[in-house]
Amino acid sequence: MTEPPASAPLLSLKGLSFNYPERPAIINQLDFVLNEKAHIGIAAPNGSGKSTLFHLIVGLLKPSAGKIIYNGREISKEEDFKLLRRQVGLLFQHADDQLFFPTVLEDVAFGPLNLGKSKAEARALSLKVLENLGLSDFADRITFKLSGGEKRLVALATVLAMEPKVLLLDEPTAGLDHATKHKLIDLLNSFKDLSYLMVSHEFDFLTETTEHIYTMENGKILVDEELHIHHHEHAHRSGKQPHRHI
Amino acid sequence: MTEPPASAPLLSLKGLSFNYPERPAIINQLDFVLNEKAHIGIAAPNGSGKSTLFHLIVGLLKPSAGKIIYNGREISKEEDFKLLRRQVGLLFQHADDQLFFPTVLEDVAFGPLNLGKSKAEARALSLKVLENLGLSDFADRITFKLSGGEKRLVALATVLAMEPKVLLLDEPTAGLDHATKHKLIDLLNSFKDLSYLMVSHEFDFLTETTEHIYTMENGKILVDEELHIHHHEHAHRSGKQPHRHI
Amino acid sequence: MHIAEGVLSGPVMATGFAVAAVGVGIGLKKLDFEHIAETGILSATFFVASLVHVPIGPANVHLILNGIIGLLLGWTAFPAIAVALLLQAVFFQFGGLTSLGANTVIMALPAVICYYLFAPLIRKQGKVSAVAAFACGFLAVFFGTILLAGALYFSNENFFEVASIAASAHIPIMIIEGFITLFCVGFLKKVKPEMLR
Amino acid sequence: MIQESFSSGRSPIHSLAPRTRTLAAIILSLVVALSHNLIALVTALLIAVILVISARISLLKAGRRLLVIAGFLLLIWLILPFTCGGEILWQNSFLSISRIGVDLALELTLKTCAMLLIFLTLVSTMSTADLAHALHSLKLPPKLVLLLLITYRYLFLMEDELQSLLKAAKIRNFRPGTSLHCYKTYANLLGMLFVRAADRAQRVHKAMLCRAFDGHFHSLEEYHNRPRDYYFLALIVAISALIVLAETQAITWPHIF
Ligand SMILES: Nc1ncnc2c1ncn2[C@@H]1O[C@H](COP(=O)(O)OP(=O)(O)OP(=O)(O)O)[C@@H](O)[C@H]1O
Ligand SMILES: Nc1ncnc2c1ncn2[C@@H]1O[C@H](COP(=O)(O)OP(=O)(O)OP(=O)(O)O)[C@@H](O)[C@H]1O
Ligand SMILES: [Mg+2]
Ligand SMILES: [Mg+2]
Repeated sequence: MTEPPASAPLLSLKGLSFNYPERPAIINQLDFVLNEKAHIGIAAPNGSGKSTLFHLIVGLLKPSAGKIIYNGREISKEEDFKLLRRQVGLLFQHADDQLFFPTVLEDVAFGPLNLGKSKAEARALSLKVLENLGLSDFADRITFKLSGGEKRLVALATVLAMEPKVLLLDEPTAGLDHATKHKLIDLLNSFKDLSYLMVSHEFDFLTETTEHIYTMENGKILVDEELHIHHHEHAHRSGKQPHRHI
Repeated sequence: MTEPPASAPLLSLKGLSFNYPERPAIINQLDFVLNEKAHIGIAAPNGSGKSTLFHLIVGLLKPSAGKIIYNGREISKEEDFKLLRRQVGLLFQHADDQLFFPTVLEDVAFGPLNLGKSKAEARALSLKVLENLGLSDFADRITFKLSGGEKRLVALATVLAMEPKVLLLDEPTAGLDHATKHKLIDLLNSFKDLSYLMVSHEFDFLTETTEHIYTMENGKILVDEELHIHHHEHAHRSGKQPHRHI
Repeated sequence: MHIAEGVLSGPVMATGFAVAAVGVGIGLKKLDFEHIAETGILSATFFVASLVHVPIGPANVHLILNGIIGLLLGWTAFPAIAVALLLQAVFFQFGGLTSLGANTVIMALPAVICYYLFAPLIRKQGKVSAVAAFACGFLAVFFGTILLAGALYFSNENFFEVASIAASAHIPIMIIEGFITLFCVGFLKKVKPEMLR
Repeated sequence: MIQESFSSGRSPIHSLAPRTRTLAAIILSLVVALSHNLIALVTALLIAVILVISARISLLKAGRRLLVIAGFLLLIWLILPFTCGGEILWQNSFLSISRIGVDLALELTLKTCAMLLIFLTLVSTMSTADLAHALHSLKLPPKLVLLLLITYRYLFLMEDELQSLLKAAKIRNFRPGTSLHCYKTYANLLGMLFVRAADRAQRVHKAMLCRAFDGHFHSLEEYHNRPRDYYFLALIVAISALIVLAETQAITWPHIF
């Protein structure tokens, strides 16, 4: 958990505000900076606006005030967001929302095809991404027959096939068992060159995959109140044998 | 986490087996006993058949072999299960799947009405259950618009309104934040007179709410390999202030 | 409410396909990129919902729900229903390729008609809305039944009795669909009124 | 409940390209639908049975699928022979059986069974994803194909949601019956299903935006016909020609009664 080398800000949010129609502000004057190759965790209560924030960043919702600056450039028009979305990949809270094709390969190739890649290129790229995630066998599987954990990994593949620079991960571990969580931890730790910002309710998972863990309150990310690490109890089967933790 | 006083078996499963059509057995010769006022946790990998087991117990799926014995009586016909379901309440893995009336009060009152209670009785009972869960303000809210945590509590209310003796809780904490989890812990700890069997991937939560934690493997509950408790790291905001754990 | 393969005559089949093609064409034209996902998922939902058995006396009937489809989708009901019917043929052998046109029209045309007749009334309050919702569910099945009987009769005049029996068998379904639509619209108005276009 | 029961087999039919199977099904169905002649229809039914066998579908399973139309055929046989008029085959003081009616009922029975089996062997033997791609390559509007793909993808999810809601009602002691309480419960349950579908649709749409989708559907599939596809289509065309010939050569109805 060491500090990464000081690096350039990649994505900055300045004074971002948002409210759903006829509701109070859910994101309120939020400031935040994500540096290159930084890995940040956010743990905050239900309904504090984490998913909303992610949707704002990639332009799926429009802020009522504030700026989104990516790579030194202010992003405001839909055209800018289209470009941003190629570089900032969002893993949705529910994998089923993100996989909308019957077969895995088709789903993964959908993004590259939309980016103008040829069928052959899109296919090759998708197969490579699946291989990197250890999902080579899945190419021709039917999406809806996958288990929850498998769906999550395939959803990640669809995001990675867009070759993003930044990942936004919305509760990637919810409902996953230990083995799948470990796989995810190993994967995330292999993404050294990507920046990511990740929401999770599970501290243990966040400590293994991020350098800082912040929280959200009153529509802001509290950067100065970093979460601390300490000891507590944990139940484990056959506690005497060697094992890993999440 | 002391042993409860030795008490009578309330629910026993004997040699229970089940497979989905054209699939291998997912529950395989499973034996298990739940005593009166016992609180048992199950932590097992995705797909090991936990939800399937719960559905078998309340007769939503039919076992291919084995017996379900409740209160000393073998339950096999649909009529028996109808009676069993009044006493054994199931909290679904996804609260969304359990709520289908526009408002909270209607939803909670649905069960009592089906049990033949009058409208006035059903209403009074539902309001009381909501009050006990600290949800009095929710009676007229639209269920669909509640947050994930609130939905979970309302789903619990719909189950409690049937006045069950046994609760089956399927991952009640998935996706819930700390505050809501604590609320749930306090609630569960107040159900001294109920038995419950609870699935969760979160050991910390299980240790605070159950007396034994078992796991499932190859379609069986492993009662003899109880999970052990030991220490590991945990991240926490303001670690120096007094706080509780999940 | 569908016609089996092999029953329709050439001209009726052709008319069915022509009308269905126009309807699907208009529907697809109105179906912008914003609503593709919604239409697909609602289409899947209707397919699934129509598998629900509702008891009436000693019997069980399948729901049809084309009144609600119309209210939720308008013209897009045509492509949505065409797709759902093709899938029903694939999975259950209900209908098939040559009757697809006529079957689409039998369900989708009443859906669109009821949308124009009742959508404005349903947005009103109180009794008007309730009566309109019931009528929408009832009449969508009623018009569909008329179309079904017509398709049979014009295929072969000897089908007259078969057509009348099929039509009268749908009368209880009309009443059930009326009530289901009434309550369902009530639900939607409370929970997500913006869904009723 | 919803299952693709026949798509996972291995057989000469399964090894054909989806586009070939779809085209063959369209041609054969149309020809059979427009035939009336007994010999033509018996031929068609024979061809259909041969297709079933070569798709290695057990005759028992195929027969079970025929039950879908059993009710309809029963209705036909209970009504048509007694209501059609014309030449009379047999009569007593209450009933008269007409030749036209019997012929018509027989025609419908042969036709419906043949067409169902043809559809079963040629179309239901592919996954719906393949069918969609076949329709795409047959120049159906891309939007319609995309709609089919999405509908198919979410069918199983929505079915799961529906089943869960039905189970949730069941564990709260709901018993279906002929009552307003029952209809209201079903209506609410379906309403909830629609609302959740719309909600999900919103999120799916957003996910599509995130993957640079702009409404233009590009398929990954590329179809290369192999020789066997051409041979099969040629065979189907020949068979169809035979059926048309039987139909138009005025081989008259050999009256069997
Ligand atoms: N489409 C919407 N319309 C109105 N309110 C909404 C909408 N989506 C979310 N909200 C509300 O906005 C608030 C923030 O929602 P959001 O999904 O961003 O929270 P979250 O922090 O991601 O919570 P969770 O931990 O449950 O995922 C919640 O109170 C939610 O009810
Ligand atoms: N309706 C179904 N038809 C066929 N297979 C099913 C069905 N439901 C579940 N399964 C399969 O049965 C297995 C057990 O499912 P179940 O939902 O009981 O697991 P679980 O232990 O609850 O997992 P999780 O932790 O993900 O909730 C899984 O492999 C699942 O894919
Ligand atoms: Mg969220
Ligand atoms: Mg489960």
